[in-house]
Amino acid sequence: MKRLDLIFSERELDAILKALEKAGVPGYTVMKHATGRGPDTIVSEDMEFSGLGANAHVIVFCDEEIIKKIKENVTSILNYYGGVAYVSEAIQL
Amino acid sequence: MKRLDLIFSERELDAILKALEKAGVPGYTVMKHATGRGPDTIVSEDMEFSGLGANAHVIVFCDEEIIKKIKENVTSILNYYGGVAYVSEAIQL
Amino acid sequence: MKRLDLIFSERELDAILKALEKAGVPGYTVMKHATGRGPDTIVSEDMEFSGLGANAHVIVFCDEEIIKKIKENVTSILNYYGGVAYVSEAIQL
Amino acid sequence: MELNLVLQNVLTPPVLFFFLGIIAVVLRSDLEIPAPLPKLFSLYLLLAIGFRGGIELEKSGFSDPVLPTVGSAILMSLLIPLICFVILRLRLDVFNSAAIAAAYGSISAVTFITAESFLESQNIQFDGFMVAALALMESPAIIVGLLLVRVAATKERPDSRQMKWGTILHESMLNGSVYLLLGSLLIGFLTAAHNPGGVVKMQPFTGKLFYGAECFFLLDMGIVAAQRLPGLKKAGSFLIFFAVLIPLFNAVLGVFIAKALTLGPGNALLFAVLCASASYLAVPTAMRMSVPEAKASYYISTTLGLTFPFNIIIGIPIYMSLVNTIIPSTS
Amino acid sequence: MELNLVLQNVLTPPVLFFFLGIIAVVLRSDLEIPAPLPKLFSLYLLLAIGFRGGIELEKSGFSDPVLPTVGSAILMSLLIPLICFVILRLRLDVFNSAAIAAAYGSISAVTFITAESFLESQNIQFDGFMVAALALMESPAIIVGLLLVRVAATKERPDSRQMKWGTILHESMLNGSVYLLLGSLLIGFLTAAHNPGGVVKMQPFTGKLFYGAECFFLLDMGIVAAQRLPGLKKAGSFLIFFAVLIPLFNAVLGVFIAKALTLGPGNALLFAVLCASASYLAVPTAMRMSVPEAKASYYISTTLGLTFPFNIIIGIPIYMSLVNTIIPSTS
Amino acid sequence: MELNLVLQNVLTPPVLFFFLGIIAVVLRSDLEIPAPLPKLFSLYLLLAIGFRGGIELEKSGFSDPVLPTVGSAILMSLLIPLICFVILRLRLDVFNSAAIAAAYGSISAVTFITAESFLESQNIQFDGFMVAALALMESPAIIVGLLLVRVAATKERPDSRQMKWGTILHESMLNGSVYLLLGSLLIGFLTAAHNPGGVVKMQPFTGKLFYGAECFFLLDMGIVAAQRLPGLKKAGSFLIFFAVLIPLFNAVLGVFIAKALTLGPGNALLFAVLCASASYLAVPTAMRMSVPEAKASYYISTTLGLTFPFNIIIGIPIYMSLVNTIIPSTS
Ligand SMILES: Nc1ncnc2c1ncn2[C@@H]1O[C@H](COP(=O)(O)O)[C@@H](O)[C@H]1O
Ligand SMILES: Nc1ncnc2c1ncn2[C@@H]1O[C@H](COP(=O)(O)O)[C@@H](O)[C@H]1O
Ligand SMILES: Nc1ncnc2c1ncn2[C@@H]1O[C@H](COP(=O)(O)O)[C@@H](O)[C@H]1O
Ligand code: NA
Ligand code: NA
Ligand code: NA
Repeated sequence: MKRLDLIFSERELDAILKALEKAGVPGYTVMKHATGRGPDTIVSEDMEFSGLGANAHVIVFCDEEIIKKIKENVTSILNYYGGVAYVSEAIQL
Repeated sequence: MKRLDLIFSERELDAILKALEKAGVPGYTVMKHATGRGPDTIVSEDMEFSGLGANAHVIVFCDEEIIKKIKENVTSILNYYGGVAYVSEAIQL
Repeated sequence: MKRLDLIFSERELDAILKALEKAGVPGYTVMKHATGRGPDTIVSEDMEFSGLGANAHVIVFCDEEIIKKIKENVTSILNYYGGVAYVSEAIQL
Repeated sequence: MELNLVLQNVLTPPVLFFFLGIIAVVLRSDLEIPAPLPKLFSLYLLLAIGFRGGIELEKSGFSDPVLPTVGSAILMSLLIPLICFVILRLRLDVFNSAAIAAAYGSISAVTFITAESFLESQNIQFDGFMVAALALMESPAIIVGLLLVRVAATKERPDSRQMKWGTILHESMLNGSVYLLLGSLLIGFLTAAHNPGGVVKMQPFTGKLFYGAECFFLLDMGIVAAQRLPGLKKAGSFLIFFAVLIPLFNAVLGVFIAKALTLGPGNALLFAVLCASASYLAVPTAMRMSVPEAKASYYISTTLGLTFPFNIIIGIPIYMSLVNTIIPSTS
Repeated sequence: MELNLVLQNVLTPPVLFFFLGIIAVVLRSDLEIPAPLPKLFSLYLLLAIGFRGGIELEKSGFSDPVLPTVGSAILMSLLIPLICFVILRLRLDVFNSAAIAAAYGSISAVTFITAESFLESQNIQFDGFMVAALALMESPAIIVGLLLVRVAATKERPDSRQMKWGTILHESMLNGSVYLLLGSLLIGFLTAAHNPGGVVKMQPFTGKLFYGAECFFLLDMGIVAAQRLPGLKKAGSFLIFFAVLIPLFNAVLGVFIAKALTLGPGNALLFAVLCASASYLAVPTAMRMSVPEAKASYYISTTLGLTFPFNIIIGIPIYMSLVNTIIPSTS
Repeated sequence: MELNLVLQNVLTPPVLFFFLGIIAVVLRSDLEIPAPLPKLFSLYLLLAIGFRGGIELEKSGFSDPVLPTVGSAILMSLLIPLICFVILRLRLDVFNSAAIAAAYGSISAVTFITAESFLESQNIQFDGFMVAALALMESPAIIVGLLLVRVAATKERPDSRQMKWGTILHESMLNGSVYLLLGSLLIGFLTAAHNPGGVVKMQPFTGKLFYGAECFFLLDMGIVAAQRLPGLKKAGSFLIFFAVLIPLFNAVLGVFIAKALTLGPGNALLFAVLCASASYLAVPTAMRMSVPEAKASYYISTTLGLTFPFNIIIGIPIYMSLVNTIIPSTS
């Protein structure tokens, strides 16, 4: 099994989840209120009040085929709006 | 070393932590307020006020033997109440 | 690519981020409000009001060389103040 | 006349803010009240309702109308789950039926305070001791629900999962919202009895602020309820009908019992609302823990997605005109 | 005299708490107001401003000074972004220019209420209907900003990213803070018209508590603004000048229009403040979604890191003396 | 008589809600007040205590009873850590001794306001300027604690970890809660002096709401304290005795000094409570940063798990009867 970690602005959460659902993921987990720094923007907690929101960290455990299906849609969103996506190995307990 | 990721409803946190302690984990980290979707239920942030709570994401770094000890107890809880558990490789920095 | 997971007290966040920046990480993600247990202290959510804070979970995706640069500074902080650091493999989606 | 009452109910701030929340979801506005802010209002309202109820209870004592009314309310919270269980079993398994039944036997505090606001805007009098009825209807309904599981699901549960009495009492009495409500009731009572100055000093917090906080919370409840509604579609038309018709049925039952108790119109409405409303705080939390076989989306989308808005918007005025019809006004 | 006004402004609790927040950051204190607590105050203030504005609007009706004033305010929120866009294009690309321009066309509710507090501390009268102007200046500025992107950036955007009218209207009208402000305004209006008792019962929450909550929020805004300031340095001196000079320019424009509208000094100040202030809530949120090409740090560090503190601390008294100079007092 | 005072203290809302929190933990209720809501109340209370204290200080000026009292309070916050350090060194290392000693030299604002509520419920007069003593006892205790580490632990710390004066001053003066308290005190003072209208407008927020917010926070503090108690068992019987006996000792000391200062019974109680109470906000935060060698569970479970509830529940009435015994009433 694979583990996919996506980190991006909360504002894109709906679009990303839609892309994941379309690829047929068996489930996902979302952790909001993450902050951080990318190549050029800093996302800090103290701007959350403004509605700009912080980052979301999404974890998906799924098969390799689904990762392939996810790839195109998700990377196009991340390339436009920013964010990172990494895949690693995971074995069900 | 191994890394164990557990994601399940916050309501079962005490039971899971008890099972981890019993297996002798050296430590663990808990992130509450995670949301997500499994095979049939959606867990959303807006129900947190009700006391139903959201999901917890638990991370454990430990040896392989402890993973084996954790397995039985934890999977029985997850099978009954729902949730996922995955193991991956990790090396101490 | 490598994935680095750091977990430690929120109070040390500034020092750790400084060390990461110094090593030239391309970015990082911070999740605050994590709780947990280490070898001898329990960190619980209900003490957050006191300013003691909870734990921070920092994720960094970067090349192996940067991991090496990070190592010295970060482990010296973690050894003094507590906390854990693990490295695993990750491939960009 | 009924329509007029509905309109008068709808044009009060609490109901208007509830609508504002619903419409935000319908129009896909990104308005959100992030966790745990709604929890703050929920805790505050339970504390304030309990504290004020305790003060009123100390004033009224346990003399005539109080004990019979509270006793009847408790009986209703035992009876309603049984009726609901029988109906729900027509279509659902034991676990889902018991969980939903318990929710309808219990109460919704926010529905209750909206009914109080409605009475105030209509200048109809009611008694503070009704809060005692509210506070005491939660636990029995949970107990009945869990007992139903214990009795009816023996075959379907492995021995290790048998419901124990300890669990049943713990879940029904020590559930966070039940505990806070009952505890604040007791504190209000003790304060009124031994420290009247304390009552006065609490007044700005538990009294004056209450109406505004209620409005704020109802804004959030509108958002939450509207987001639960799609879940109901999945649950099927049986549960949709159930979530609208059972409150009406329970309200009628409630009004007749209120008549038998010779309650005035204000108290009668509150009694009917207690019967008609369903719990989305204490009961779901208890069921999630002890009856994980039941689908949370069933008991939440019925109580919160349909019964709650139904009661808030048109249930309360309908029950009021029921009261006006069935209980002849003495004034 | 100007200095005196500045001092009188600075010695009010809201501005003092704002300073306390700024100094906390400067001295590297670890004082923090963790999320989502600032959101609670932000939501509360929008709700209360809207609700109170609605009540006042119902009182004043739409007779003479109201409609022309609100209409002119809306015109200003269409005109200012165009002026700003032209200036910003001297140095910035279309996306950044449009986003910043929209922010300056829109308003800052906290600056507005600080101006109200200032007027109250000076015993200068103003009208509640000005809140309607505030509420109606947000959406037009967003629409202009997005239209500018649509028109000016056709070549730079792939077809799939063309701005659609649906998106433009959605982002401008259903943005969380715009929606809450307009919705609360409507609820205040309806309540005042149909349920005067409700107005009285809301008063402790939306009225009495307001000033203190404003101070608490300004403490946080001081922290947030001071943390945005370093971002401005990176943005360069062009934007630093812009963020101080444009509010002054817009305020002068505002005062002359206020004079043409024959507004009294209180209303004239509020009108000038609406023109001078820039949005860091609704507009950035809308731009982040629909113009991701623009750098968030540009439109946030200008509006929040510089224009906001400038207006709060010395802008308001400066605009007041502008009003006193340009509009001859009739009393 | 003492028992009677304890009972009268226990039957006030703040203490009753504190009990409700403790009992929730004891009975394993799932009642919880999720982070960061307790922080909201903690920030609010510090802001309100400081602001009100500043107003009172401006009223009283710095004439006779004020300066000597505040001066003596500061001296106590320097002296008590030294006494505690000597005692703690009997069993603990330098780091733990210094950290705990600093905590007991400092104060607990919530214990102080509970004592104020107690005095009000007993109709005993006290002065607002005592808040200045409260605000000025935090930093010195932290400084003494850090100096003790610097002096006594030279061998045990590598050079790179030597405590610098910059760190010591930063941790003692710019700690979030110290800063907010002192800052609000100053703002209250300035507002009272230059903008009396601002004082009136803050009153609903910082004044009226205070008592209820205090109760809500004490509910949470009951939960938190009860959860710290098991940690004390691990810490051993020496610290358990310390956490009960030292407050008593410090209170006796405090009452005698209050007598020497010829304070009235109300101010004398507050003075004794300042000496007896221990910090679980500012000091632990500072120690966690600068003395990581000390075990957080030691200085938190003593101050928060035992000394705090001891003071709230029976300490205050005991100190009151001490005051009544030692200081002859003049009335
Ligand atoms: N190398 C990285 N490691 C971990 N997180 C990252 C990294 N780069 C970016 N992020 C996260 O992704 C978010 C959005 O990235 P970006 O849009 O590239 O600024 C950042 O705010 C970080 O939280
Ligand atoms: N495939 C998955 N990947 C990531 N998280 C998952 C996955 N499946 C389930 N989860 C998480 O586990 C929680 C409980 O799962 P379940 O009880 O199976 O609905 C969900 O709410 C998700 O947060
Ligand atoms: N073995 C472990 N697995 C996961 N998290 C850990 C582990 N050990 C420590 N932690 C986390 O690191 C934090 C600080 O650790 P320590 O300072 O060693 O007590 C703990 O509160 C945990 O959140
Ligand atoms: Na019911
Ligand atoms: Na403007
Ligand atoms: Na002390």
